Amino acid sequence: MNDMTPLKPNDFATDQEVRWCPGCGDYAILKGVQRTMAEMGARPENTVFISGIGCSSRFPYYMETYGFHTIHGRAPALATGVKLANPDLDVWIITGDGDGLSIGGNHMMHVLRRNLDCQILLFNNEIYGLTKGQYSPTSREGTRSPSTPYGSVDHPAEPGTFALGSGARFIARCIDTAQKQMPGILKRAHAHKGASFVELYQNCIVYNDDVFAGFTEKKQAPFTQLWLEHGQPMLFANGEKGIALDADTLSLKIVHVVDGDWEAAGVRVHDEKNRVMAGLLVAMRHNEGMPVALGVIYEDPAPSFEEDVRTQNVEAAKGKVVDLEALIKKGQTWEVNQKKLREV
Amino acid sequence: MNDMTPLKPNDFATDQEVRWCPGCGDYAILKGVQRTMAEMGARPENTVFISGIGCSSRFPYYMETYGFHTIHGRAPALATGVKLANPDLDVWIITGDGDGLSIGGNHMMHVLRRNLDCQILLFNNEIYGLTKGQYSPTSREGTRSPSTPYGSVDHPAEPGTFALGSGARFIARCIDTAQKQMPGILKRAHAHKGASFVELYQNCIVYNDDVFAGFTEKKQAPFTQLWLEHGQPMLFANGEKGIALDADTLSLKIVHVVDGDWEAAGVRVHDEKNRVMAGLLVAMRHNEGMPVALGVIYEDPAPSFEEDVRTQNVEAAKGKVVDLEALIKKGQTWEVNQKKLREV
Amino acid sequence: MQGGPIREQERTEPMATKLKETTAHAEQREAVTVRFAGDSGDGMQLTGGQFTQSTALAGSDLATFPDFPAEIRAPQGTTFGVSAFQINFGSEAIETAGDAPDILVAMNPAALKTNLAALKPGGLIIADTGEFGARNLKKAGYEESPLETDELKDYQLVAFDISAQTLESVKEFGLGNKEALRSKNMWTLGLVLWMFDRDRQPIVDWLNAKFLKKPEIAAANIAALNAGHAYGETAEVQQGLGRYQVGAAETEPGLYRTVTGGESLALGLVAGASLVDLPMFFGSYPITPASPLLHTLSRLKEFGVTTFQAEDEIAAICSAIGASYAGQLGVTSSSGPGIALKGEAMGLAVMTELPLVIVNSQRGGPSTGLPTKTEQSDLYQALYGRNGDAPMPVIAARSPVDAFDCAIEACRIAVEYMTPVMLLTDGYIGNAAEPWRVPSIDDYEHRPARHYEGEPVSPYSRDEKLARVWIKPGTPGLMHRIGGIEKNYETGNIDYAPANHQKMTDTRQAKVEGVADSIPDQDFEIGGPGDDMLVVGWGSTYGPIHQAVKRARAGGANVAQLHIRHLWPFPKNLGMLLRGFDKILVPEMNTGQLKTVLRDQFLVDAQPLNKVSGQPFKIAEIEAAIAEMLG
Amino acid sequence: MQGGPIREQERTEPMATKLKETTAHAEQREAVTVRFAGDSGDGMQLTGGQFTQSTALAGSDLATFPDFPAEIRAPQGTTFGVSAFQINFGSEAIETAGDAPDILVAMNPAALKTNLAALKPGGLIIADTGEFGARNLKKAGYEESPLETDELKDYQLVAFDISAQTLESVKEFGLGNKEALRSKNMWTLGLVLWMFDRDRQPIVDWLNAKFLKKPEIAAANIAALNAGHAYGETAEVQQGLGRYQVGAAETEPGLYRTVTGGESLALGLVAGASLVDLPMFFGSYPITPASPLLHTLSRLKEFGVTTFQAEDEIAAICSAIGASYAGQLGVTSSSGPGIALKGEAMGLAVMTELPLVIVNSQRGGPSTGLPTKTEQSDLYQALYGRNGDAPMPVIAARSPVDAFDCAIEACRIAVEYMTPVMLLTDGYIGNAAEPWRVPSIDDYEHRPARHYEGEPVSPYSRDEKLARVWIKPGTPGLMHRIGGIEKNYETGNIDYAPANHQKMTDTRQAKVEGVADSIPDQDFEIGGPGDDMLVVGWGSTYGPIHQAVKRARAGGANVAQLHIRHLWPFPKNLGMLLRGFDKILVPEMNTGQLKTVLRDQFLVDAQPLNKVSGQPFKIAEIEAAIAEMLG
Ligand SMILES: Cc1ncc(C[n+]2csc(CCOP(=O)(O)OP(=O)(O)O)c2C)c(N)n1
Ligand SMILES: Cc1ncc(C[n+]2csc(CCOP(=O)(O)OP(=O)(O)O)c2C)c(N)n1
Ligand code: SF4
Ligand code: SF4
Ligand SMILES: [Mg+2]
Ligand SMILES: [Mg+2]
Repeated sequence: MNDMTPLKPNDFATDQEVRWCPGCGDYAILKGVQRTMAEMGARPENTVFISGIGCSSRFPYYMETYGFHTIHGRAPALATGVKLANPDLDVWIITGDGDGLSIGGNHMMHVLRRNLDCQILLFNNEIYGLTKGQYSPTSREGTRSPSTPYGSVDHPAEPGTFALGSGARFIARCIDTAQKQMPGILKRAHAHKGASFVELYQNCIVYNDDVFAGFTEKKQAPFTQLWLEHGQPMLFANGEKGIALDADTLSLKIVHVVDGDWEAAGVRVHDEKNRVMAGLLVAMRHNEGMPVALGVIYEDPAPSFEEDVRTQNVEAAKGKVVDLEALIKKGQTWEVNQKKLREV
Repeated sequence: MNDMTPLKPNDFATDQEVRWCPGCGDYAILKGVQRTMAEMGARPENTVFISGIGCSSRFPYYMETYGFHTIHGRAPALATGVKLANPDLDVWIITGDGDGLSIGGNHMMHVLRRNLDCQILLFNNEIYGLTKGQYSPTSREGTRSPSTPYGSVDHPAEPGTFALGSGARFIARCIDTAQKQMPGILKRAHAHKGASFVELYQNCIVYNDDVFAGFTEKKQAPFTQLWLEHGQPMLFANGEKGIALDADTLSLKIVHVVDGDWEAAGVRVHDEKNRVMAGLLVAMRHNEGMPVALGVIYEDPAPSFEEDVRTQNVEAAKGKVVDLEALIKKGQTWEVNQKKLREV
Repeated sequence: MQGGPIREQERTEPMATKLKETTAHAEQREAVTVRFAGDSGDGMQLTGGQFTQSTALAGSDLATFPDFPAEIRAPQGTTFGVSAFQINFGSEAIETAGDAPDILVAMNPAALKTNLAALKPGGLIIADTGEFGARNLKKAGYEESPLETDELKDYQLVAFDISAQTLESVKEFGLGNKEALRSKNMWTLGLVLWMFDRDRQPIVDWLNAKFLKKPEIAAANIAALNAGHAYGETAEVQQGLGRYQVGAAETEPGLYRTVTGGESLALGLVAGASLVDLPMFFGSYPITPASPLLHTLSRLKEFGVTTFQAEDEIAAICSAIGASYAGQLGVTSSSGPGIALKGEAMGLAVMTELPLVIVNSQRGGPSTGLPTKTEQSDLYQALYGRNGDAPMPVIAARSPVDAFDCAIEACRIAVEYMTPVMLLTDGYIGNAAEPWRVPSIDDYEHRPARHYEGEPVSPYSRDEKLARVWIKPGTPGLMHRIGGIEKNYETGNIDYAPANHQKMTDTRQAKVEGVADSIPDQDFEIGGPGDDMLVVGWGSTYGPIHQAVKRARAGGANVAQLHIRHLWPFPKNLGMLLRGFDKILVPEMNTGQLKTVLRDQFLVDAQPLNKVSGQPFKIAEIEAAIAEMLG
Repeated sequence: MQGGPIREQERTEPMATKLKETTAHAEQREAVTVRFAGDSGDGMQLTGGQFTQSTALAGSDLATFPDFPAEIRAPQGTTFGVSAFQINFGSEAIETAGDAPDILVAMNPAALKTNLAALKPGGLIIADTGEFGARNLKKAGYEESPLETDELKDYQLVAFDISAQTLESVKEFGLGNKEALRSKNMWTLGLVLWMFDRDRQPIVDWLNAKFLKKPEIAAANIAALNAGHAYGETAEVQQGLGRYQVGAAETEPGLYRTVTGGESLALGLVAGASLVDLPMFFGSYPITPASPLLHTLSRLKEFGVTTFQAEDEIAAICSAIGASYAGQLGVTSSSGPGIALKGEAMGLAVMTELPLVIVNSQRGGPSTGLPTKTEQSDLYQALYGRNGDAPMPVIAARSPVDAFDCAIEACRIAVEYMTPVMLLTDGYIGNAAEPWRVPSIDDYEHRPARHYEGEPVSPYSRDEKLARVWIKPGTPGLMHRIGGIEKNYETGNIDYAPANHQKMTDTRQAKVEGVADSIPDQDFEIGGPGDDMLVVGWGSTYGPIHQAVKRARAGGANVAQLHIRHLWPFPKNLGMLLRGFDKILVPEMNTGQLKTVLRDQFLVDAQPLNKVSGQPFKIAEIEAAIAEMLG
C-alpha cells in the first residue's frame, strides 16, 4: 500500500470469507467500522482489534489490521498489556453482551475504571449467538431460550449503567444499521483519550431477531430514538417532543414542544459532561414509553492509564543508572580471593 | 442451647482464637454483627456466613453459625448455590475490597443484578490486608504500597457507585467503630428482601492506618458524616448544615441552615427510593469537602432471584407426573421380544 | 419432472457407462454406511435423525456421527457451511459410524467437495443437480461441475434434480419457492427409505406431530417424502439406484429407543440424583459441546432439578459447590477451556470434601481449538489439572448409551465418598446416537444420601470409607465452619501443623483410592490373558477399537481388548491384567495421556497410538496399528 | 540487671546441675544450626537476616529457613504468632538449613513451645525469662513454666531476663518501655555474635544506615547489641554459654553476597529480559508467597520493567500475553491457586505461540491449603494442567542462587522458541538465603530477540527450531490475525481441517520437545553409572538430598544423585542415565509427581519418597530412605 493514497473502506477488509449468518447485524457494523477507518485515515499497521469469543468476536479476522481473537471475556485484560507495552497502538476491543458483561464483566469494570485509552465496542444482541441462543445478562426478563425454556428470571444488566458505575468517562450508543451516524460516533470514541465505551445494538437474526425492532424500526425511528448532540436540546419526534427533568423526583420525562419553543417546554440541552444526566439517559427504556438515547451520551476525559504508567516509569527511572552488574551486586558483599577470605 | 432463652451476642462467638492484628477494625465489626444477631433473635443453625479470602474473610470462623470460607472472590457465586438450594437459609456474604471488587467484581455485579436475597458486607479498608498491604481497587490515587512504591495511578472504584451500576437495590454504609448505628443498619439489610450491599469502612491498623480518619475521627464526626434517615432532612453539623440539590448541574451542595429552617435552606429530605439521589450520595467525597453519606442510602425492593427461580420450578412442575421410568422411555421406542423384532 | 438432470447425465460419456453397471436389485448387506451432506440450511441433521429412527425400528444395530459446521449459519453453499450426518447400520453389532460411507447424499457442490474423500471407492453418490449451478459450484471451489467431468469416475453417480422434483411434489400446497424447497430433505429421505425398503409411517406420524400447528407444512413434507419414495420405485432402472437389504441385528429382548450421548447423560444425571435421593442443582455456563446438557436439564424441573446459568464457569462450579454444601447434589458441566477455569474451585471441593459431579464434554484443543470437533485430550487436566495434591475420581463414558450408567456412577461415588468426581465424555459421544435397551430404574441400586443429624461431631469425622459427615446448614446444634485452608484431622478447625497436613493429605488420597473397593474388577472386552497383545482404550474410542480387535482376531491375530471406565482410581485388578502382556497398544484421540498413567501406575510398556485431528478413529487405523505391533 | 532470671534458675535444682555441665569454651565445630524464635513482633527475621550477613562475612557457607506465622499480626504471645529463623552454617558446603538446631533462642514461652521438638537432643536453649510470666505461659498453653519444671532436662538451658537486660542497656536514651524493648533482638544478636566470635561492625553500620533519620533509635540498638555482646563475655562462666568456632568454608574466589530466592528470581528475570534485549512486562496479582516478586520488580522501572497489578490472575496472565504480542517479554507470576486460574490463558499462549514466562512460587495445597508453607505439589499442574494437548517447557530452581540462572533460562527458551515457559520455585526457596558468588552478566550468552520485519510472511511461518515469526503490531505491511482457534499450518488462517490439526498438534509438540536440543546433558551431582542406587530430585529438595547422599556415601553406600532442572522437555540423555539403575528413589514434597513422569517417560522403576507436611525434607529422612532401599 502506498502511504500517499488514502485508504478506502475496502482496504480494511481481509481476504477471509465473512462467516456470520446471512442478515446478521454484525455485517453492518463491520461495514461501519471499515468506513470509519477509511474516513479517519487510520493506519492499518498501527491499529489492533482485540476480541474475546462470540460471533461478534470474530470481527478481527475481517479487519486488515492487526488482530487478536483471544479467549472468552478477556479481551480488555489482553488489551491492557498491549497498550502498556506500546501506547502508540490504536487499540479497539470487540466484545459481546456475553463476552463483555457475563464472563468478562470484571475486566470490563477494571479497564473502564483504570481508563485505558482504547475503544470498546460492545455488540449487544441480548443473546449468546455463538453458543446457539442462550439468554445473556442483557436479555430481558422472561426471555425464552434453550437454557431458559420457561423464560429468564434475572433482571438484565444495562450496559451503559454498568459502565458508568464502573467509572467510564465516555459512553455512546449506536444501532447496527445506523450507518449514517456510526462513523461519527466511532470517531468521537477514537478521539476520546481514555476508555470509550460504545454499545452497539446488533440484531441477531437467528436467535433474537427483531428484539430491538421496537425502537430501530425505520418508520418509527423519529419517535423512538433520541439522537444526542452536545449543546443541543434533547428533541425527538421531529422536534415535537423533548426530554425534560423533573427535579423533584430526579427523573426524565417527555414534554411536548409547541411551535419549536423547546425552552418553554423545559427541554434540557444535552450536556455530555454531566454524569448524572448520562445515568438518566442510558436508563431510559423504550418499553416504558421513553425514546432510546443514542449518540455520544457522556464524555468527560481524565488522564489515561497507560499514560500515567508510562509517565511514572519514566519519572522513576530518571537519574538512575541502568547498570545490571551494579544491581545484582547491591547490598552487602564480600570478596573471596585465591580461595582465601577477605572481607570488603 | 435452649430455644426459649434469647441468645446473647456472646452466644454467636466460636471457641476459635480470633486471629486479626490487635487493633484491627474487623474486631469491631465482629462485635457489631454478633450484637445484631442477638438483637434480631437470629437462629444460628439457619444462618450461614460465606466469605472469600482476605483478613475480612476469616470472619465466618468466629461466628457460631454455619460458615464457609471459600476461595478468593467467589463467595457470591457459592452463596447463590446455597440460597437456591435452600432459600430458607439466612445468607451473609463477607468480603473485602480486594475480594469483592478486584478478583470478585464480576460475581458481585451478577449477584446484585440477579438480586439474590442475601446480605453482602464489604469490609473496605482500601488495601489488601492479608497479602501484606498492596493497593486495592478502592485505594486512592497515589497510594504507596509494596506493589506501587511510586504511588498507584489507577482511579479507584467507588463501591456504592459500582453496586448501583450493577443494579443493587439496597445500599448502606457504616463505619467499623460506629457500634451504635451498626446493628440498626444490618437489621435493615437483613429485612430487605433481595441483595443488600453494605459497605463497612474498616481500619487496617497495619497497612492503611487512619486512611478514613478524615471523616471517622470522633470529634469531627458531626461535620464529616451525614447519617441518613428516610423521610428526614439531610442535615449534619448538628443541624447547621444540610444537603441540597443544584437542579441545573444535578449535583449536591452544602447549604447553611439558619435557625433550624432547613426547608428554607433548600435541604432535601432523604428518599431511600430515589436511585439517582443514591448515586449522588454515594459519590460525595470527604476530600472534596462533602460529608460522607452513612446509613441506609438506598432501598427499593424487587422480587428476589431465588424466589423467582423457586416459583418457576414449582410452576413448571405443576401437573407433570414425576416418573423417571417414563422419562427415560420417552420418544419413539420399540420392543424386541424373544430376540425377535416387533415394532410397537 | 423436468428431466434436466437426466439429460445432463446422458451428455457425459463415463457416467452413462457407470449407470449401466449399477442397476443391482435388493442386494443383501451385513452393514451399510450412509452419509447425508448438504448445506446447513438443508436439514441434514433432521434427515439423518429420522433415518436413524427408521433404522432402529427396522431392528438394525446402528451408530451415527453428526458433523456440524463450526459456524452458526455459514453463508449458503460454502464448504464451511456443510452439515453432514453419517449412519452405520447392520445386522451385526455396530459400534462406529463407519470408516467410509457406502452412500453419499450430496445436496450441493460444497457437500460433495468436502465429503467425497471419505467415500468408499466405488461408493454411490446421490446428487441434487438442481443445486449444481455456476454460483454454487464457484462457492464450493469447482471450476467445472464434477458431475460433468470425469472427477467422479471411480464412484457410482446418480444425479438428478431433486430440487425440481421436490417443487413438483409440493406444488399443490401453494407454498413459496423457498418454503417449498425446505421439503427437499424429506424428498431425499423418501428416496433413501425406498432404497432400504423402510416403512414411511413412523416418519409421517412424526411430521404430523411436529407440525401440529402448521398442517400444511406437515402435508407438504409428507407429500415430498412420498414422492421421493415413489421416485425410487419408478426411476429405479434408469437411474441405477441400488436397493439394499440390511437385516435386523440380534438383540437382547426389551424396550428400545435411540439415544444420543447428550440425552443419555442428562437422563443418567437425573437418575443418579434420584438414586441417591437428592434434588439436583446444575450450575453451568454455555459452551460447545457441553451446552445441550444445560438445555435438557432446564426442561426437567419437575424432577427436582434446579438449573442455573451462571456468569462464567467459575461461578458455575462455585454455585454447585454451594448447593452441595446446602445439601443438594451439585453438578457442573463444561468443556476444555471452561474446565480449565474450574480448577481452583475443584481444589476447594477436594479440600472441603463435598460431593460434586463435574462433567467435561471434551472438544478439540488446546485453547479454543476446534470447538465443534471431538477429542479426548482433557484426561491430563482431569487427573492432574489442579494445584497441590488434589486427588479426584475420574470416570469416562465409552458410548452414548454408556453415558447413562457413567452418570449414575459419578453421582454414587460423589455422595458415597463425599468427593468431587470428574465425568468425561466428548463431542462425538454427545452427538452420536445408538439404540438403547431402556433399563428399569429398579435395576440400579438405590443408595440414599444421608445428611447427618444428631449429636455434635467434628465436621471432618469420617466413616469407614473415610467419607466425612455431611452436615447441612439448617441443622440445629451442628453449626460448624469449613473452607479451603487445611483442617485439623480431629476437630476440623484450621490447622497448619506439619503432621496434620501430612495426615490429611494421606487421608484424602486414601479415600479416593478407596473408591476402587466399590467398583467392579476390570474385564476384557475381547480375548484375555493368553493373547499376544492387548489394546487398551477409554472413552469414545471404544467402538473403533472393538471393531478393529474383532477384525484382527477374525484375521487370525491373538489380540485382546480392555476398555477402562474408571480412570481414577483404576479397578484393583487392572495392573495384574496389564502385566500379562508384553505388547500393549493404547489408541487415544490425544498425544498419549492414558498411556502416561498406565506406564506410571503399572510400569508396563504401553505404546501410544495417537490421533489428534478432531475426528474419531477409523477402524482401519487401529487395525493397521495392531498389525504393525504384532509384527 | 535485675537479677530475676538468675534467681529463678537458682531456685530450680535440675537447672543448676545442667548449668555446671555446660561451661565449655570455643568449641570447634564443622557446622552449627541456630534457630531464633520469638513473637512476630520480636524482629526475629531481622535478627536472623543480620546474623546471616555476619556469617557470610565470616566466610562460612550457610543456608537459612525463615518460618513465618500464617497471620499478618497474630496476637502477641500466641503459638500461632511465633516467627522463627533458622540458619545452618559451616566450613563445609551447606545446603540445607539443618535438620535440627543445635541452639534455640526462645524469646517467649510460645516460641519455646512450638520449636522445642525440633531441637537436637542436648541442644542449647537460650530463653528470655522476662517473657515467661503467667500471661504468656498461659497463652502458650503452659500450666507451669517449663524453665522451672524438668521438662527441659534433656537440653542445656540458659535462661535469664533478656528484657530487663535490654531495658537497662538502652536506659540512657530515654525511650518508652515498649520502644526500648524493641531492641531485645539486637541485644540477643549481640550475645550470639559473641558466642561465634563475630565482628559487630557491619551490623553497626547497617543499623546506622537503616535508622539514618532516627539516630537515637540507631544508637539504642547499637547499645543493646554491644550490651548483649558484653554480657556474653562477662556472664560466660556462670551462665554456661558455649563459644563456638566455625571455620570459613572453602570457596571459589569472587565477589559474594547473600541472596534469597525471591531476590535472585527477580534479578534473574531482569537479567533474562536484558539478555534477550527486551523490555519486561510483569503482570501479576498478589498472592503468598509469590508477591515479593511483584514488589521487587515494581522498584526496578529503570531497567525497562513495567509492572501491572491486575484485577485477578486471569487478567494478569492475559495482560502479559498482550504485552508479548506487542513485542515485550511478558512475565506473570503466582502460586498454586492463582496458577490454576491461568490454565485457560496458558493454552492461548501455547496456541498463539507467544513468548511468556509463568513463575509459580509453590505453596502447600490443595486449594488455599497452607499459604505460608512450602511444597512442590504443582508439578502435575505445570506439566498437565491445561485443556487439550498443550505442551509447555517447565524448569525448576533448586536453590535461592539457582533461581537466578533458571529465570534467565526461562526467558531464553520463551523467546527462542516462541512459547510459554513455566518456572517453578517454592516458598522455601523464596525466603531462604545463601551466599552467592555474583556472576558477571557477560558470563551469559546475549541472544537478542528478533521481531520480524520485511516481506509479508505467514504469521505461523517457522524457523529451523519450529519457532514462529514474531511480528509485532505497528510493523507496516505485516498485518495479520492470531487467536486461540486452530490455525492453518501454512497461512495462519483459521482451519478446522483434520489433517491440519494433526499437523499443528505434532508441530507444537515437536517444537517443545526440540527445546531439549538447546539444553545441557544431564549430569550426576554425586556418583554415577556404577553405583547401586540413584536418588533423583528436582527443585528445593536439592539440599537435603545432596547432604543425605553425601552422608550415605560417607557411610559406605554406593548411591548416586541426579537433580533435574529441565522438567520438560528432559535433557536428552536422562533416560539413558536412569536406565542404568535398578533402584531409583525420588524424594518429593508431594505425593509423587516427578515419579509419575519418570516412570511414564523412561519406564524405570522410580520409587517415591513423599513428604507433604509443609516442611522441607530433613537430611535424615532421606538418608533413612536410602538405607532402606539399599536394604
Ligand atoms: C471459557 C469459555 N466459556 C464459554 C465459551 C463458550 N462461548 C463462546 S461465545 C459465548 C457467548 C457469546 O455471547 P456474546 O458475547 O453475546 O457474543 P455473540 O455470539 O452474541 O456475538 C460463549 C458462552 C468459551 N468459548 N469459552
Ligand atoms: C486465587 C487467589 N489469588 C490471590 C490470593 C491472595 N489473596 C488473598 S486475600 C487477597 C486480597 C485481600 O484483600 P481484601 O479482599 O481487601 O481483604 P482484606 O485482607 O483487606 O480484608 C489476596 C490477593 C488468593 N488467596 N487466591
Ligand atoms: S448467531 Fe446471531 S449474532 Fe451470531 S452470526 Fe448468526 S445472526 Fe449473527
Ligand atoms: S492486616 Fe489489616 S485488615 Fe488484616 S488483620 Fe491486620 S489490621 Fe486487620
Ligand atoms: Mg451476544
Ligand atoms: Mg481490604
